[in-house]
Amino acid sequence: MTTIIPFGPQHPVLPEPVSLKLELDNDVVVGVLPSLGYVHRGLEKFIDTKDYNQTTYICERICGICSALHGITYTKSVEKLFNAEVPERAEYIRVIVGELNRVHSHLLWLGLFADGFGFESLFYECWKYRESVLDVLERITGNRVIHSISKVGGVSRDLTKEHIDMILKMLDTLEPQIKDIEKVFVNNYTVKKRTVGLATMSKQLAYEAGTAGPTLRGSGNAIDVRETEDWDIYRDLGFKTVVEKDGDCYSRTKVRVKELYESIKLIRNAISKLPNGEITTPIKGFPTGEAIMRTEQPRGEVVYYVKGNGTKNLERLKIRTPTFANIPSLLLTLPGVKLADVPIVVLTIDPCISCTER
Amino acid sequence: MDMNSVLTVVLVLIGAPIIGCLAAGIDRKITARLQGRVGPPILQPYYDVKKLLSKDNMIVNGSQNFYVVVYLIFIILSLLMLVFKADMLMIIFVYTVASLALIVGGMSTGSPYARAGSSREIMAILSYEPILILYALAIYLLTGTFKLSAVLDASTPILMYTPLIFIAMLFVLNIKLKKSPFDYSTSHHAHQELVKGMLTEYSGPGFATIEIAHFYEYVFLTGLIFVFWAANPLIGALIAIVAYLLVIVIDNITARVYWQWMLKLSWTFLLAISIVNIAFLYISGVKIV
Amino acid sequence: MLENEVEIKSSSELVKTVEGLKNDGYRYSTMICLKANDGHDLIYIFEKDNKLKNLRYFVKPGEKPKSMSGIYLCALLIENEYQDLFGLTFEGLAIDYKGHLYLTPNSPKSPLA
Amino acid sequence: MSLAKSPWIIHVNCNSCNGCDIEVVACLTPLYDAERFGVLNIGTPKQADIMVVTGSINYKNVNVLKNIYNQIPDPKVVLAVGACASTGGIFHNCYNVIGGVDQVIPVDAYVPGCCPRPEAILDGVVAALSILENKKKGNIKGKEVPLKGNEVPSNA
Amino acid sequence: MGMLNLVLSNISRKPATRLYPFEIREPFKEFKGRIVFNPENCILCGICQKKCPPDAISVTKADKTWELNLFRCIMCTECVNGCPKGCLSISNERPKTGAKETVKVVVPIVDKPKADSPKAASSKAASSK
Ligand code: SF4
Ligand code: SF4
Ligand code: SF4
Ligand code: SF4
Ligand code: SF4
Ligand code: SF4
Ligand code: SF4
Ligand code: SF4
Repeated sequence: MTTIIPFGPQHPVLPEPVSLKLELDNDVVVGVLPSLGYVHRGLEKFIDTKDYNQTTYICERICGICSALHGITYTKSVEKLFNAEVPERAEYIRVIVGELNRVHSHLLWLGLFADGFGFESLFYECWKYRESVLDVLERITGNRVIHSISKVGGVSRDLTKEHIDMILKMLDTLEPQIKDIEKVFVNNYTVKKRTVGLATMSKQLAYEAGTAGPTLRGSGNAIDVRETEDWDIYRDLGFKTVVEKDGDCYSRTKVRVKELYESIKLIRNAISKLPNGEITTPIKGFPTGEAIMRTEQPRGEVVYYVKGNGTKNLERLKIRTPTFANIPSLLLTLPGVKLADVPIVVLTIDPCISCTER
Repeated sequence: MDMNSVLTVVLVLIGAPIIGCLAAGIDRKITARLQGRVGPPILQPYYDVKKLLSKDNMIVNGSQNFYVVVYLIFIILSLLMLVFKADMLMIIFVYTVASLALIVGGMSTGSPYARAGSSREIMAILSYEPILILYALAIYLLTGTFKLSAVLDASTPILMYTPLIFIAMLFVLNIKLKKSPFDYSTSHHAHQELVKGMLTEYSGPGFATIEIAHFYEYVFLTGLIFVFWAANPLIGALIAIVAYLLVIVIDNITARVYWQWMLKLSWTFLLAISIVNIAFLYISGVKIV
Repeated sequence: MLENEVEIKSSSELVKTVEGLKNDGYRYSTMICLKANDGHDLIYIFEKDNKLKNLRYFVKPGEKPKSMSGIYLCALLIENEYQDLFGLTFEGLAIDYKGHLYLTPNSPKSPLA
Repeated sequence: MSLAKSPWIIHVNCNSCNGCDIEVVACLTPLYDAERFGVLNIGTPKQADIMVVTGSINYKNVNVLKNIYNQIPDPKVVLAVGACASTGGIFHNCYNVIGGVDQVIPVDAYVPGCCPRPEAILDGVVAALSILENKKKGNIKGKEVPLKGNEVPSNA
Repeated sequence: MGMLNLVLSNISRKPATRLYPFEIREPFKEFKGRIVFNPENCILCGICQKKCPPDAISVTKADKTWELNLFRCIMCTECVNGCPKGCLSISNERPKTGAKETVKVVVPIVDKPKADSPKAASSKAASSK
């Protein structure tokens, strides 16, 4: 006997409005049909009425969690259209804010994930540490969550000496705190009980299902856009891709925890190498041509396609977000798991429906 | 019924919810402090109940609140029987009826979450019931009767001879208080994959009744722990309080597990240690007086 | 023109090329749809070893392009999206939302077309 | 005073970009700890008093929103958090956006910002408390909103 | 047990909670709270209106008003950077929670003899109009 249970769109452990129609055989999922559209706004049409500068702000609001990286990717793609050379200092500031963004996003995810298996105090612990990152971001950019740091041609605010000291100090306190929560995620008996061996995807399957980010790297694929030539800065900073082999929820968690350390290292390196100089370069005229820009967001690779036609409005803007790439993998991993595990499995892809649907 | 018993009944009826309410409030406060935050006032559960009573009552069918009342009555009954040192087996039976009433109520609402939560609660009953029975059996072996009065009148605490059953009972306490790692059928403050589990469809006064019943239940469950050292009520109360605090701490350092895991745990480990304990009592033939 | 772009002329050639790419170990990244000369341009983006490969295919007005979801399952989401937004119809979709992936009957029809 | 001491909220994410959502969740976490006011994030509308809505309304989630609103027992208060929920914000002209929350259900208090600080959201919750009390005293009922059809066209 | 350590050290420390609204932390000086409009030099050119992504500003030349819908503003600060006369600035104070608020200001035109005093009206309205 199978029963259909609607999961979402409003569900307390899923902060995201996605609706899954789950077909259950006793306690086990046998079929799943995602239903989307609860946050579809129609942002790709924004470009018809607003110019390419204003579009930056809408791109940041594709999603509030990796907002800084959306803004950075968009502005970088438009700069590609202009063939513009952005001052190095601006690029470094983008990396610093982008990586701080990743730290806050991963801490946020770790917390929500803990909440997914009913571990409230761990959830609170993660979010408590996250606040120090937000405080720093607020002081750098003027806002806690939506940073508006990147603009076409550079960045909107500069880093002062005071800011740099504050970032370094924050990282020094944050690192041991991450070590503390890492111990729980990696060693706690009940946590392992819930995550080890759950929703395993083989290397091959994760690759072919087109997944992105920690979902992909958790299955042993060392693919990270930060290694590509689009972001040559990262190679100077000694970036190393984080990979875990097992492909289950546990290794996806470990990827994210290790990426926290990687990001902290990147921020420290970027600060030590931070060049002096301008933070913006003037951009004149209107964009023409086509460009594709990819960056690595907390949840995986985002692809921006922009096409300009010589007017102030872009002709086409298309965003392939990481969750969009990861959702099909749910169709493969959900059948066979228990109902109690559904939120956990859904959470391990770190779903952000608002960018999926735009 | 003499005057004294009437007085006791009245005292229990009034006192138990007050103690239970305070216990719930202290639980929330301690939980908050363990999580590094300030937390609600101690009287928060009282405010919650008062608010719920003043809200509109939304029901999906007429019988759901009937089951809640049955639940409340049987919880009170089992508590009274405990206070009046009645037959342990009867107490367990009445208590189980109370739990079943809540499950039937959850089932009757028809919401898929409530159904799934209710069936998980059945699993919970399946896993703790044998331990409770063995607990009663241990009392029988030690005193020659199921009557609690024998335990309470004895001068030696039964904990001396039932340490393993005591450990098993701590797990039962954890399961019944619906604390992590066993908070899968419903939970008090945390939310979970089943929304509010079997209590999803309750609102306003109906939900308030459940909360009040929970207050009685808190007292009843800690009472079961108290019995382990009833010889000296002070030590007994202390043990009950420590057990309660222990459960709160465990709640904060574990994730929620599956009911399958709980069932396995209780039918293997908990049952095994309880049976070892019983076997020891049976073979050694110790009696307490 | 994008880097590494190949122009595809016919629908059968497209299917063959995509199958070839899959055998070569390419990942399906995404597909982009643009309005062009009354019809639509589809740009298929594939990735291998962090390099992109783009296929451009022109969909004539009224033509029903073939779905790639048989080759790459993950193509189904983006193809359903374009059914919603551009009013295209893809043939052979693994799960077909029939133009209601995002939009409800009340919403505007094919808003980007 | 009983209502004001135990406001249970249900958080409804409509068209939000997640910015507001994570700030609403941040309110519950140790640094802001809304539970100091007795706030619990309850998962089911039937036990909630305050509906916290983030994001604007679109044609698909409008019925979810109305449905949840109808399920909350009286007295109830709706709190619109963020520019999107208040006026449609930056998305107010998008084709699939109907507008702010007040286009379809009555809203009692608005929280400005994009995204609003947790402090601003706490202000909103505190403001909602007295509104709850007043509604109880005046026996003001939320009106039943119809589920399907006549969505207000985007004009705000 | 890593978690046991964490929770026990939590209980032994002061809670991390900021006791808002009883203790209010000073907002950071960098915080973008709200847009402040100084009508003195405004020439009603409307650049701010054109630059504003969510159309929160409306400038009406005919009745010389400058209007900002605080509940639609997303604090992107495009208008601040765009204003040729430097009339707009960022304050680290945020708008009040509660009813929707629109700032409507009648602007004294500079090239004409100065109006007696800039009439600033902060009108609170239940709906944004
Ligand atoms: S993936 Fe999530 S956090 Fe990132 S931009 Fe999208 S919605 Fe925001
Ligand atoms: S995964 Fe998507 S929705 Fe989530 S933060 Fe990234 S871009 Fe936004
Ligand atoms: S965000 Fe801007 S372009 Fe998009 S609909 Fe709204 S006003 Fe229009
Ligand atoms: S108000 Fe701003 S942060 Fe909040 S949902 Fe809307 S765009 Fe996102
Ligand atoms: S200031 Fe510039 S944009 Fe404004 S009215 Fe004068 S010329 Fe036009
Ligand atoms: S920024 Fe300048 S060119 Fe662009 S819309 Fe505004 S006034 Fe026109
Ligand atoms: S800060 Fe941005 S959103 Fe606010 S009024 Fe200025 S331009 Fe508009
Ligand atoms: S505020 Fe500045 S930009 Fe706006 S109308 Fe006045 S002068 Fe022009």
